[in-house]
Amino acid sequence: MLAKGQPVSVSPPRNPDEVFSILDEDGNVRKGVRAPEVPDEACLKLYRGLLQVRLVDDRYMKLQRQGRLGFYMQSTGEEATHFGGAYALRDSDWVFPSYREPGLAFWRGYSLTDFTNQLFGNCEDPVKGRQMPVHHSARWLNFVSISSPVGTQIPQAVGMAMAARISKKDDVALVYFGEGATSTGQFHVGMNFAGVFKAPCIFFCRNNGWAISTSREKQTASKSFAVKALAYGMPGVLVDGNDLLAIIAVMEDAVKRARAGEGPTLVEALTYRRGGHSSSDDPNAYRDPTEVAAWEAQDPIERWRRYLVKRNLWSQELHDRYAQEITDEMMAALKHAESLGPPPVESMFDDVFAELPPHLAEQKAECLAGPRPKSGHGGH
Amino acid sequence: MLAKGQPVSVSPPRNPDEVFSILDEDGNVRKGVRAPEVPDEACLKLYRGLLQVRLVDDRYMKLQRQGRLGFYMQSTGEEATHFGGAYALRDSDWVFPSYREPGLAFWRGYSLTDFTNQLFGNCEDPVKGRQMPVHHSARWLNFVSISSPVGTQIPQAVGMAMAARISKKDDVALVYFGEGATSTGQFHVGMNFAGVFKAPCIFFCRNNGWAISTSREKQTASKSFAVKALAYGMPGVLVDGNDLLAIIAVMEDAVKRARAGEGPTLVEALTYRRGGHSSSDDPNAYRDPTEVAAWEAQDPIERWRRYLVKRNLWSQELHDRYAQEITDEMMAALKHAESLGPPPVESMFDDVFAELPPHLAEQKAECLAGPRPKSGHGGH
Amino acid sequence: MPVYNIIQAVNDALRLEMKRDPRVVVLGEDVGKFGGVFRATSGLYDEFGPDRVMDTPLAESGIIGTAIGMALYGLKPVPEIQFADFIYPAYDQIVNELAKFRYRSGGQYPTPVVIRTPYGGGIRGGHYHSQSPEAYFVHTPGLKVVIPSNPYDAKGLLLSAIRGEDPVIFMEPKRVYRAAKGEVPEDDYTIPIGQAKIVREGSQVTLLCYGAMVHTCMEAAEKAAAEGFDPEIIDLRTLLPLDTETVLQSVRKTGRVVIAHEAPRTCGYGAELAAMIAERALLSLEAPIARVTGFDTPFPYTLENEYLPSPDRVAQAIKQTATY
Amino acid sequence: MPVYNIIQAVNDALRLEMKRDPRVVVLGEDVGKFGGVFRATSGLYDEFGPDRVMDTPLAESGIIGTAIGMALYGLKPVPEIQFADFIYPAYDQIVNELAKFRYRSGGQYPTPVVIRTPYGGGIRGGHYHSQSPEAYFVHTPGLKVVIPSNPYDAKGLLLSAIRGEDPVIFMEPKRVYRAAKGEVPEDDYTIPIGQAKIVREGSQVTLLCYGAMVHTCMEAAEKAAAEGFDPEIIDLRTLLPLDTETVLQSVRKTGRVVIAHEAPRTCGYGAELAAMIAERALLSLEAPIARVTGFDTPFPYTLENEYLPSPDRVAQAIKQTATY
Ligand SMILES: Cc1ncc(C[n+]2csc(CCOP(=O)(O)OP(=O)(O)O)c2C)c(N)n1
Ligand SMILES: Cc1ncc(C[n+]2csc(CCOP(=O)(O)OP(=O)(O)O)c2C)c(N)n1
Ligand SMILES: [Mg+2]
Ligand SMILES: [Mg+2]
Repeated sequence: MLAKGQPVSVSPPRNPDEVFSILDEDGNVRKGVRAPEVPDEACLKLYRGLLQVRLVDDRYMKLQRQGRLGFYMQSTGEEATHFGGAYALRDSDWVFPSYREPGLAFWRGYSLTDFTNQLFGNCEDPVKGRQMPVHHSARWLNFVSISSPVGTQIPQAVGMAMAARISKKDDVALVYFGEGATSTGQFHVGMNFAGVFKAPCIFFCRNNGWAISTSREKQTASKSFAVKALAYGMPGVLVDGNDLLAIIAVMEDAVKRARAGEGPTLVEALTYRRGGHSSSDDPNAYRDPTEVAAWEAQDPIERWRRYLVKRNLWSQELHDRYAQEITDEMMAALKHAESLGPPPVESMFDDVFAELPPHLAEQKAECLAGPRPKSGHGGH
Repeated sequence: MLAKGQPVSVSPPRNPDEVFSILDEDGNVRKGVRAPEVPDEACLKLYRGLLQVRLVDDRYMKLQRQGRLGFYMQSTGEEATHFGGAYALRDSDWVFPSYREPGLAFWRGYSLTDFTNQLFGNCEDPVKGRQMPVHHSARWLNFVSISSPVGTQIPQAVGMAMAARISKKDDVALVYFGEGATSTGQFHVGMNFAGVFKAPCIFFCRNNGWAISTSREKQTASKSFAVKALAYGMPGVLVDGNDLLAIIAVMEDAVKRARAGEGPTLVEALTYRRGGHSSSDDPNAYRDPTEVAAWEAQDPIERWRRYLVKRNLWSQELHDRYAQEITDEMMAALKHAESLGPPPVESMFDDVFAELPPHLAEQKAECLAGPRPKSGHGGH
Repeated sequence: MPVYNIIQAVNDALRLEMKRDPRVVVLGEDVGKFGGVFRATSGLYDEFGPDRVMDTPLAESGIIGTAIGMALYGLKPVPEIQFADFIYPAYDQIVNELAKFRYRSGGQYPTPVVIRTPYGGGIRGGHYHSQSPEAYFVHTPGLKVVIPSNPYDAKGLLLSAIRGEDPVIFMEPKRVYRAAKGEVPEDDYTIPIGQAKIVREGSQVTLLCYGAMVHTCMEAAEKAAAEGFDPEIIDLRTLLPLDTETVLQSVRKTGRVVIAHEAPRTCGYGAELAAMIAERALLSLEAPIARVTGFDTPFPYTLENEYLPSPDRVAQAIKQTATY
Repeated sequence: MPVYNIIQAVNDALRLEMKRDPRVVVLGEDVGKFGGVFRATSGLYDEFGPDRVMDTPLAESGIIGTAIGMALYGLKPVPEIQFADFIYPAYDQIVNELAKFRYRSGGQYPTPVVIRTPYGGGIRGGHYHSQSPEAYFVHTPGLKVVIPSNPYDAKGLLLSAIRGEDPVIFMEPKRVYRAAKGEVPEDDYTIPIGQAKIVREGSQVTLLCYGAMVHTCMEAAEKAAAEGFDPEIIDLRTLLPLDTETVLQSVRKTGRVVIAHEAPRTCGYGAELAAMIAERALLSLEAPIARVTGFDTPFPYTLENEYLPSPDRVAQAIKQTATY
């Protein structure tokens, strides 16, 4: 459950064990905090984005249950973390996502068509049916290929940030991971390199309380995850992960510092994984459902909606229009994706190397000539 | 250079960035600190131990230069770290050393004969000529086999400590490593497991300022190494690594807590690697010799000697007797070790598994039957 | 006798051995209350408590590193790596430490750790939930590598592995985790490590396989048999140490060899089998040794059925080799 | 033309390419001011500064992980792993990330990282400074594996590797780092990856080798030649992709094969060579393929000369195979 932090300055140095928050549960800006200035239009775009993630998750999770989709991972309850990070960046910055931030991709312009084709691994899948569902990659958006091994993207993001600095560009890297990932060697090594090389990299830890069935207490004995920043000589900030405005504030600060050459920041966003780990998981086998209910009352979209209401930006009509647009787009994407066949079997041998080496050319010939499964495509 | 810390309580919580010290450079106990009570006899045994490491290092380094020994690593200037850790343990506790703590082995009873035979990899080498010089192993002393890969011993020590707890024994683990090792994934993962499982494990970081040619500043951006403990919910203590009494105090405290089930501690001992990394290294290629000179003035043995003088325990005569005994023992060990041949070639196939499997039996026969080098033994 | 699938057989072996030997402990990600993502440790936490069934932080190098330390102190750890694809963070601990501990300490410090891990494709897992990394471990002196294909063997081999004194990589074919069912005695029995098993006698071609591929090969053999071919199938069960004798006897009889595995071809375990046979039975060979394997690409997602050796591909190799 | 050893040739190639291409950066432990523990990056720090020649913290997974990130952004990183024995902490980054990045992203994200690392025994380094892990990488789709045996090839192959678009494991035979000397053109030249070289023509036995073993095999050939034998020696230079044609042509000519490598035998690269030959040239084979290799034990310290394939052991294999 979210500890009620006192509103304090977002800028470090601050106590990394204290939650920074701007909006209270009713969507009011807490007294004494300076809220970042988010223009009306952006506020609504953010709302639409949050809504899109929620609707897509609901629909595709159902689709998976119906057996029409091989696998799915939802991020219900964590949507604010996607957009708070995405909002603070400019297009030339890079993101290194984990598997639970579709909003990050949507914000940068990833279409529902690409998204859905990837889930189906069909012949228009941007990654050519090579990866499980939810492992997107969109180079044209500086959205780096998602990988299943937990934590590997962390030093990679640091390397990209170092490369930007070396290349005298002021692009920054933003890397996402769950709190479980902080236990990997990769987290440590990436954070340490970033500290030493003052890499313009922001480490975004979605602390959603669970790593599959493993609770946060079994993951580490430290009080917060943000405090781990001290081990690397960088600031750590703990932020209310269901408070989009607070995340934006923290991120804008971190991005500014990174871009100015002042080094990396670790952001911990305290939130909760309301659904199962993935479509293969049954969380009732290991946790108390009342915990979930308590977090439902803290819904990040509802909090943002209340804020927009206070700003006179929200209306039911607008909401319905967004929902309709998203649903239409999604249904069209789905229809399209389901209508497509698998990638051609020849494509299996592409992209191992820049050019097809002789042994793969032979194996490709062997594969094409040999007996082949009646239905190679199991994408649906 | 050693920062002059104020004497403060050894027990956590304390500021992990402040150096704890008991003896000043003249061997006086600083005002306001409670020094641990080390009996006279132990004081002298510790002195003899420090001296032995110094004399052995000097001699064997020369031997290596003469080409009589394949490789050597000295620990000149860091001797106090070996004994401060060793002293606080009882025999049933385990140590997981790195390659730069011979004093730890000597204190627990490792003979100069075993030590020297290991260096020569001869037929009486306790590890059967299997490892490079300085990679000792003495199971009978709960002194675990040294490995070259940096940091791997850290989670192993934690596992041993967990096993002790699981087995309802109150043995503790003490694991040594250099400050360079804190950058490895192993350090992080071991520390994190120890925190979560409250393992009775003490992490002893010898911060000697250098990892081969890499200076401490290039290793991490954190202020101290001790502060890294906070990332794992355990106390971190920074101690003057050339002050044997302070290390003993810190270690006794950490061991007491570990044994009582209160969990792990990270100890950083601030010292300096006065010699090269190893006999293969030339430190003048990368560092300023004046740095070395400054640390020579902080010699841990000299500091301990002055303390013993204050306690009326030290005399030149005693010193000379110790030196003579050690030298005699060493020369005898050396003579013996150099007189011995290599391990028998058959032994190369032992200990891969508990029993020789068929393929190794064949390879052994092949090896014995085949052409063999005239002098298989290059141990000298 | 109860009918178990492989998961149940593994679970049964673990329970039996944990009851028998208090030194046996289990650790890994989600192995505790949840019982593992494949449920192989189901119920053990409730029965043996958190000291012997440990949920760990998310760090494979920590799982294996601490398991080594536990073994040094005298326990018998049986860590689980959730998917073989995620074993690489622990690679240094496995190949540089676990495999060499006894040797490098001159025999002082054995480290009998049995690493259980599900491996292989066929579950629509893409290249991060489908890999078959057995060759990496076979090439590492100091490790035994065991791969059962059915519940009976799984229980008997796992008990042998845990009771042994050596580190074992125990790879479980997740594709047939539930599909491969069979009678499994409730009581204690072991199957010696290092013994292959002829699962189909035949005269014409020797088919070498292990894990899930045994089922593929059986199906292939049926297809080929329907056309009058008569393959012999050997389930290797242990990859290291290999039961060379059983393999060579069959090859001397048939003069023809087909090897099947899911892992990529180049430098896979099939290479060692082929090399060994070409060294020791060259004059018996009447046809080139055929390898039916995964291709030398990362494991794909959509096209996994094209990637995996199918009964048809194996059957084709049988026929081509037999009629060469 | 200057006479260089392998270290100097590597150093020369790095300097040349860093001058030519501002995207090339070097990183690793002690590679900066110190110039690397083997001095292969000597002088580069002074010439190109700390942004392009980076001393890193002690973490191989960080070295490779950040190198991947740099490559994604468009740099051409050439990380050094101080000893091949210490590459395993980076194994996950290498086999799961570097090798699969282009493939898994549908071709969007190539990661042209060239990992340089000294490998092999013969320097009295025991099992942690002597390993030959090439087979692990050859078995990993998505990596090229290159091993030069002499200064001329080292420079030309390293330049090809850096200019290529694929990840390369570039393994340098440290035993002959200084001993193997030869003329090396000062200017720019490349040797294509994937081409073996016949370094001794012969008619009787094909000797396949790479790295330091090329020198051992040359010495063995001299010994055997003195007794009237006539081996052909092929320096493979690239292990993946293998120059199958050059190998097979020679085998078809000689009908006899000896393979030498330092790595342990079982599942080593020799297994793949033997399997490939047995598949494609079985009918040409007049004798069993012989493998002269390191034994299946960890690399020992004192007895390393007993462990390593010696000219005598190779010569014996030549003679036995030739007279089979
Ligand atoms: C190296 C590695 N080990 C294990 C897994 C299996 N696994 C997938 S997700 C996951 C839990 C991750 O938890 P967390 O980092 O908190 O992210 P969340 O799922 O909560 O978003 C595990 C153990 C993996 N993918 N990679
Ligand atoms: C995993 C690994 N990488 C690299 C090396 C090479 N190496 C040996 S010692 C060393 C430096 C260690 O420094 P530190 O941990 O500070 O210990 P110190 O030598 O100062 O006692 C390095 C890089 C190694 N042994 N293992
Ligand atoms: Mg989580
Ligand atoms: Mg050091």
